[in-house]
Amino acid sequence: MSSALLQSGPAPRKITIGRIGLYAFLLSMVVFFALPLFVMVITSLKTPEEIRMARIFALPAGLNFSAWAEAWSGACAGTACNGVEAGFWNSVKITVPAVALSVTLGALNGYALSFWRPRGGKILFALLMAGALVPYQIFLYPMVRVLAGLSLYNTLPGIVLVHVLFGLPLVTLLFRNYFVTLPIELFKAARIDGAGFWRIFGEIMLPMSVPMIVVAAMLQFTGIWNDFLLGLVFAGPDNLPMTVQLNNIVNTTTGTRQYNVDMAATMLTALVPLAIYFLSGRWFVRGIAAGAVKG
Amino acid sequence: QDTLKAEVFTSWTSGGEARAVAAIREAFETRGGVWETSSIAGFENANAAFQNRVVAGNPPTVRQSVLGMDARELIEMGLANSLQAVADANNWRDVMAPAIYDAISYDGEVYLAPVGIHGQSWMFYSMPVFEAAGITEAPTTWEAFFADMDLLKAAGVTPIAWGGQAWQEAKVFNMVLLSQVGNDGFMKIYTEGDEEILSSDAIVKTLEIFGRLRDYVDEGAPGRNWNDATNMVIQGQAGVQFMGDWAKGEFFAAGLAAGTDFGCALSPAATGMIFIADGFLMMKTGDPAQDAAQVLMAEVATDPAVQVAFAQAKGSIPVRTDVDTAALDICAQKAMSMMDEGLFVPEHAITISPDMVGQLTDFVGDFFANPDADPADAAQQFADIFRR
Amino acid sequence: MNTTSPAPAAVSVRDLQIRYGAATVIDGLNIDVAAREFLVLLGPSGCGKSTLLNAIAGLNDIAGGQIHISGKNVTWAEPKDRGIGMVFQSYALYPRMSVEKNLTFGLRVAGVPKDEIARRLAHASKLLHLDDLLQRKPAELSGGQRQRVAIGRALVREVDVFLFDEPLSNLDAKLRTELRVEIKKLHQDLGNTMIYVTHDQTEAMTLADRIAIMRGGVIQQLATPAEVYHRPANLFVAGFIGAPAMNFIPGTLTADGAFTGGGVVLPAVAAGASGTATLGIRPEHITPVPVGTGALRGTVTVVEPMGADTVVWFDCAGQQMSLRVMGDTTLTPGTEIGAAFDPARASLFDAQGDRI
Amino acid sequence: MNTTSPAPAAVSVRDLQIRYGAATVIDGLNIDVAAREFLVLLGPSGCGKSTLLNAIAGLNDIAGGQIHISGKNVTWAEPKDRGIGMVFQSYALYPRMSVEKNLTFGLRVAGVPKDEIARRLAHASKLLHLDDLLQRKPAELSGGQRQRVAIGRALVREVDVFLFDEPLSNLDAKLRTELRVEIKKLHQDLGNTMIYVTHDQTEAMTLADRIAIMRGGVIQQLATPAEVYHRPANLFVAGFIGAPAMNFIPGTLTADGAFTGGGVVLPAVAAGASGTATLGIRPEHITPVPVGTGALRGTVTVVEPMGADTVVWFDCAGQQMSLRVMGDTTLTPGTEIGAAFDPARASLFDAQGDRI
Amino acid sequence: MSRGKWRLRAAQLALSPTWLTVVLVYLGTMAWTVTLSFTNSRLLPNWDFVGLAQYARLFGTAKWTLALQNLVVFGVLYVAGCLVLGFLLAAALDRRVRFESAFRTLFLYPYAMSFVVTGLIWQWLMNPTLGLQPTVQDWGWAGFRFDWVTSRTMALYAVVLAGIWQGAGLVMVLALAGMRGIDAEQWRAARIDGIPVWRVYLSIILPQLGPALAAAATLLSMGVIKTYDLVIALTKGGPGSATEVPAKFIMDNMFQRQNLGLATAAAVVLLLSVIAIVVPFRYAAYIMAKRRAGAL
Ligand SMILES: Nc1ncnc2c1ncn2[C@@H]1O[C@H](COP(=O)(O)OP(=O)(O)OP(=O)(O)O)[C@@H](O)[C@H]1O
Ligand SMILES: Nc1ncnc2c1ncn2[C@@H]1O[C@H](COP(=O)(O)OP(=O)(O)OP(=O)(O)O)[C@@H](O)[C@H]1O
Ligand SMILES: [Mg+2]
Ligand SMILES: [Mg+2]
Repeated sequence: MSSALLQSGPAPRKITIGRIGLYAFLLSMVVFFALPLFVMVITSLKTPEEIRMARIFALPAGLNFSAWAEAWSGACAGTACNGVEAGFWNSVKITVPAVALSVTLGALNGYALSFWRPRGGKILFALLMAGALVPYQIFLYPMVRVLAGLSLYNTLPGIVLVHVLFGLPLVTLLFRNYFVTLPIELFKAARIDGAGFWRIFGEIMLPMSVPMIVVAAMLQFTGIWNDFLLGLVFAGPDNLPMTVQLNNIVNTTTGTRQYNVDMAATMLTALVPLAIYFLSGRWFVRGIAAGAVKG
Repeated sequence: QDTLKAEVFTSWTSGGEARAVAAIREAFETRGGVWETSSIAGFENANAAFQNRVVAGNPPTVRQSVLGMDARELIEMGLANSLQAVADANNWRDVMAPAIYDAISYDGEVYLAPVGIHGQSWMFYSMPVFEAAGITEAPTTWEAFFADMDLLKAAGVTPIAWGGQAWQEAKVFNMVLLSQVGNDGFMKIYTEGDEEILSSDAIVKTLEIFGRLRDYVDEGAPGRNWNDATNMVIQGQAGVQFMGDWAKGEFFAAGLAAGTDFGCALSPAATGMIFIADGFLMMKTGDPAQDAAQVLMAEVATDPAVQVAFAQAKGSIPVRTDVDTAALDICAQKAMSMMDEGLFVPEHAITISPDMVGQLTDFVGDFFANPDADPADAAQQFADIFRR
Repeated sequence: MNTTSPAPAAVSVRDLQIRYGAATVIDGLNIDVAAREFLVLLGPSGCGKSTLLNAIAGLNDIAGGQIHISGKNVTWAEPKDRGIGMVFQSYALYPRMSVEKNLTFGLRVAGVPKDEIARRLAHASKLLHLDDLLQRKPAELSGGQRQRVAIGRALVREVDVFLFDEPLSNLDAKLRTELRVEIKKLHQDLGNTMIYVTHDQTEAMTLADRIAIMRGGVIQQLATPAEVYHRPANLFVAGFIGAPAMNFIPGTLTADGAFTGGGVVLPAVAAGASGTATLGIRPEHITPVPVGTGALRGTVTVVEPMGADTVVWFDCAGQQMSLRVMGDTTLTPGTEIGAAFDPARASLFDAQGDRI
Repeated sequence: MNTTSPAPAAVSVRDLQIRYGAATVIDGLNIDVAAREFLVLLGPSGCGKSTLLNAIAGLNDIAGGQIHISGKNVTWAEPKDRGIGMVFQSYALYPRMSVEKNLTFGLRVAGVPKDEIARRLAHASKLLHLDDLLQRKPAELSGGQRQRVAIGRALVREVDVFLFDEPLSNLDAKLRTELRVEIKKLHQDLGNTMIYVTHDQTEAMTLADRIAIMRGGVIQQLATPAEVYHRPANLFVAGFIGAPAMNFIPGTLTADGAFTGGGVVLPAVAAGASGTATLGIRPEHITPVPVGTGALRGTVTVVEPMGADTVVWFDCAGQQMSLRVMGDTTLTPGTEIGAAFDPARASLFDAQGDRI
Repeated sequence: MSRGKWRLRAAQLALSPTWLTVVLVYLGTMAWTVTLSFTNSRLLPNWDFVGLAQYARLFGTAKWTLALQNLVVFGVLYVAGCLVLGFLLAAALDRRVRFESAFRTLFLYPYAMSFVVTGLIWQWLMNPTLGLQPTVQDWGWAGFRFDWVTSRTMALYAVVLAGIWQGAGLVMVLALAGMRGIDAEQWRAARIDGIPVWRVYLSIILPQLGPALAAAATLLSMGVIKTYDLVIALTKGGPGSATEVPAKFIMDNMFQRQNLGLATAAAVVLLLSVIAIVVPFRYAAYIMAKRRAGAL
């Protein structure tokens, strides 16, 4: 009986102008952000002839993965034609321990600074933050001297150490800011339970900081994986990371520039961090929301 | 017994360069050496890696180095091994042009093993493109050159394949400069900073001509690599390229023949050939095995047969005057004959410090990038580099 | 050294001084807590209750003074060695450990034998009805359950002194009332010494053997709940305890000890004192009477029926006063009323605010 | 059309249906709020109070039904066009704006003339004593001051209906008591319609003209505070209202209408009903008497002195019961007592929990 | 009675590697750098002191002043651009859009790319003979121009654009986290007040994101000072010196031009400018935090 009666006033419209504008904005942003990736992918799949036609948005005629294969194991830099494969494994060997170590050390720093407040902690933190603002270039010579003195120059442990040292400020910042948001009572309760410095860290604080570990590890991973300068200077000829080899391939050309191989090599180099962001972006966002980066 | 192992640090990574190095490598290995390549693309990157290794006390055995001022400080600091004994034993003083022998000697002692000389005042051009535009032969004056370029423009091709990096532009600038001040003037500027020439009209004229080149350059030029520019000529997209003879390597690699597919002419109004030369610097490693390898390397690199093979691959000319030039291409032969006539002038990198080289490069790069730059003002800036 | 005969006192604090940076939060505080006593520290926010409790637990560095627990000087001892258990406002459960792990963490750290741990766990979980919850994570518990786990964590330590820092203030009113009774029963069962911080006066009144009322780091009164309620040591205590608050009537004391103020005249209440003074009367000690009778008169402004009783607010010479009657009332806003009170149950404070 | 004569009702909700995703939180709720009435929505957490309030405010999409405010159908109207003001639990002040900006932001956006804004601002800040605070940021205010600003923001809208969502629950007990009285006076002064959500029964009892007690999205009883307290409609309402809670004695009704249970026998209380039943007695309606006298007997377990009165918990046939006496008591835990009550003030509920 | 100290020994122990790093690597390096800047070191460090000559020369070098100017322009535009775009993206995603996580991932992924890759790809897209320009012109829009990398006036903005592309996603994530942390009741209050959505973001949400945006700005600024890879890959500092930046200037003089003294002087000046900007900023934040804490 009451349909006429109940029907009163305009029902809210679901699709408004604002909504359309919103999606229009988002879609245009999708184009802006995705375009470079799209171009890289399609170019890497083209044949040199297709590339010469200078239509960067044209889709490749077929799925031609030969450029990828060549970039992986055949592309030449100088007399060596080994692609980026060796660099890939070097990068893995550098990045994995460097990330693990720097995150551990950074977490430890953040924990010690926020809960234990040892003497000089504030100064240490301030100096660490100041260090983060210095251009890397000026560290090179002295660091080289120090590492050479330790017989670590041009070795795998050496380059790992360098990354750990330069990663410390950011990771420490992340963890300190996270730990200060945790209730101090937790720490007090553990003290009453008789747990000491390491025990509280290992059994209570670390398990609680998983979101932050994810954020720190992702930031460090991309930072270290993408590094060029430190790898170039400290890694030594046997451990050159992927980025250096990418540079060698992209910046040397024989005759016609092989854009498809360049792009494939570029993609290969970016693949691991990209995969990490595509697969665990959600965790990254969650970790940030859990308080990683504040003031 | 220790192997004769040498780690060779070069920034030669492109096709022709790589093949040239391979020629030395082959001979070195045949004679019992063990060759290990460390190559980093790009001068800045290679330098950064190399210098840091020196600082760390862990230098490579052999360092590719430009003859002249580039290696001076390393030698003065006692970081390099002398090659005087090798030079004496192999009689370098007699088999090499005096200009070269001077350039490898520092305070009377030989330190560098020269491996190749590059003539730099070349103008490479695409013969089919010239033909299509109705140009019959390479221009020898700037006026003729600009007239030809207008023809190319009208024909719808990019007149000049321009590598828009400052170091390349500096080389073109030198070609124009040489045409305006002559060989002696050029030497006076770059060795003594001769005030009279620096303040003469010739410099302004040089800059005017150099500035006019901007009109014949495509908009993709800034930042372009030299080999990409060469490729434009190879592909017939552009008419000419001013570049050192290493560009020949690209032409050859593309299967083009000198004199039929592409021409190598001296840059317009050139009075001589500007050259630059590469050599091997033998770093002090403190390791006797590597010292021995260095001696072997010096001998191999200057070996006549290797010299020819190297020059062929790289497009350069041999450092020795006593080699058989028959195997070389016509461009190289043309250059060799100029060398014999004493028309070779060393490039600025051989005679002025890297610091000044940098300033010159900046100057040229800025001038070319700015169409509004006033040649008269710019001439002042140019002179200022030498007045410091 | 002269004052250290702490045998009867379970916790004894001597001349305690605590500073945060430059600010001295507690300056020379003394308190003795008898064995088996339930002492409540009550006071407004920021008065230093937690600071004092943390000092007793050994979680704060102290600037001076000494702390004895069960006869031992523990001034510099580690928290775990003081023989205390502590329960925090935020529960402070270890979020990644199950309830069982939470309860036994301290014991495992201390290397207590397995069967002993099992025994204590069983005891605590039985006492606190945690048996079904042992495998849960704290996030899977309700507020009240979390609070019980927190208490359990102190319980398994089998210590003599329990410290509570506002353990109920994160819970809703109903649960608070329930758990309050539980804690009281726990104390009756265990017979430990308990020091309990709160700013909720109902909790303080109902739980305490003695209440220490603090303000600005200083103990204002240390006495039984009844004493604190009926004979507040000063104006602060009088106003702080009781809801609605005690009614204050400003006035003066004449030389003969009579109080005059707000239309009230009380003869000879305070011999010897003189000057300004304040008379304090609790709402339940005021009775509404017909206008004209009674010492006070005023206009009803707000009537708050509470079910069991009713609070009537009235305006008395420009001052809001409240009175409390059992059950309902027929008074309505706007009514003129008189109000009578028993002077014997009133409190009188001098110009400094101290009880006369 | 038959039900829509909303002239007397300020707010009228018809057949309201609200869903969150698949879950129907409110299903066919009806309520009318008279003009100038102070209606309190009371209920446990999650019962749908905020949901209902938000629906009235237009902040929730509704799945069915209608809402009328001041005679207009506003079912689909924007919140700002409904003639309502709202005060939130978290205050929801705009943190980076001064108090003045907070109060006037809505008016400025709506383009109200400057002098009109100034007038309303002056009025609200005078009424709420905010004059000295106008230039402060919310962070620089105390909890009570923030709450006043939040009320002020609703006030400047000069609307007929005020909605409050637990406006006091973030404040401490003392402040809560104070502001409660302020809100009551504000209502008396302004004479608007107010709908007030709380889960604090004291607030509900003291503020409301009528209380709507909700549970699971359904209104259990809608009546005056006295009615709700003394004649609860069902067991849920009875247990929910009153602290300590009403004592329940389970038992049976015999065919002749007599109640037996827990040692209590009440003849002829409920004619016609039979089966299991529950007797409910409020603590203040139980008096301790010498053992052997009175309908009940038990052992005292906990004594909670509250100052003005004392709650005594006693164990009666295995069941915890409470009684309340004025002032102090001499009873101590362990004492055997008898307990008497007035059957006329007790409530009786049938097997379904409904009042008989 | 040295209590308290031993209790912290473990903490000090845990921090000792960091202390070592800070003292040896950071402070040591800075001292070394400052010292070298007073020498006439060329290719390799030497200890031939020349006073302030390198500084005098530095400020007589047009390229250095240009590099500093470029850094300021780039830094301001890049950070501001990232903040604005990131905030807009966050606000858009905050509006309960469909496929939110897909959008979010897409906007964030460039952050996983190195500056080298970012530079390479944008160099290509903005190249007037290879990239977007000829393609769009082919589509019939003959007047279309997108030649920023090769234009002397626009090249710096090309660097900014590529930088924003890379960094906006991070700001978005931070801002979005901040927005999600804002009390939902504020939104309700604003709706009752009748505030339009855009106005709520502008006047109410944005001011509250201060800390999140400040954190983002800090992270981005750390990158700005070190900007090198991006410029090298994108423009190599050109055309001319149009995109010269301090880090490249330092790098060139250190490794290319055998001018270590000048390079270290430049590094010191850069460091001092950073300190001159950061310290007052931090100090102000500190004072404000103090004041806020004190006011309550
Ligand atoms: N870590 C600290 N640093 C500096 N001052 C502090 C610190 N902790 C507490 N204070 C100050 O010491 C005083 C006492 O604080 P305390 O926490 O003991 O108060 P409280 O009585 O427990 O209050 P609440 O009821 O709010 O918990 C307060 O003025 C507080 O501001
Ligand atoms: N946005 C939402 N999405 C899904 N379910 C919701 C949402 N908001 C509330 N609910 C559910 O609706 C029911 C009623 O919630 P509501 O917030 O109205 O309760 P309440 O009575 O206000 O409780 P409280 O006293 O805790 O504020 C609850 O079961 C809750 O879980
Ligand atoms: Mg406290
Ligand atoms: Mg609610």
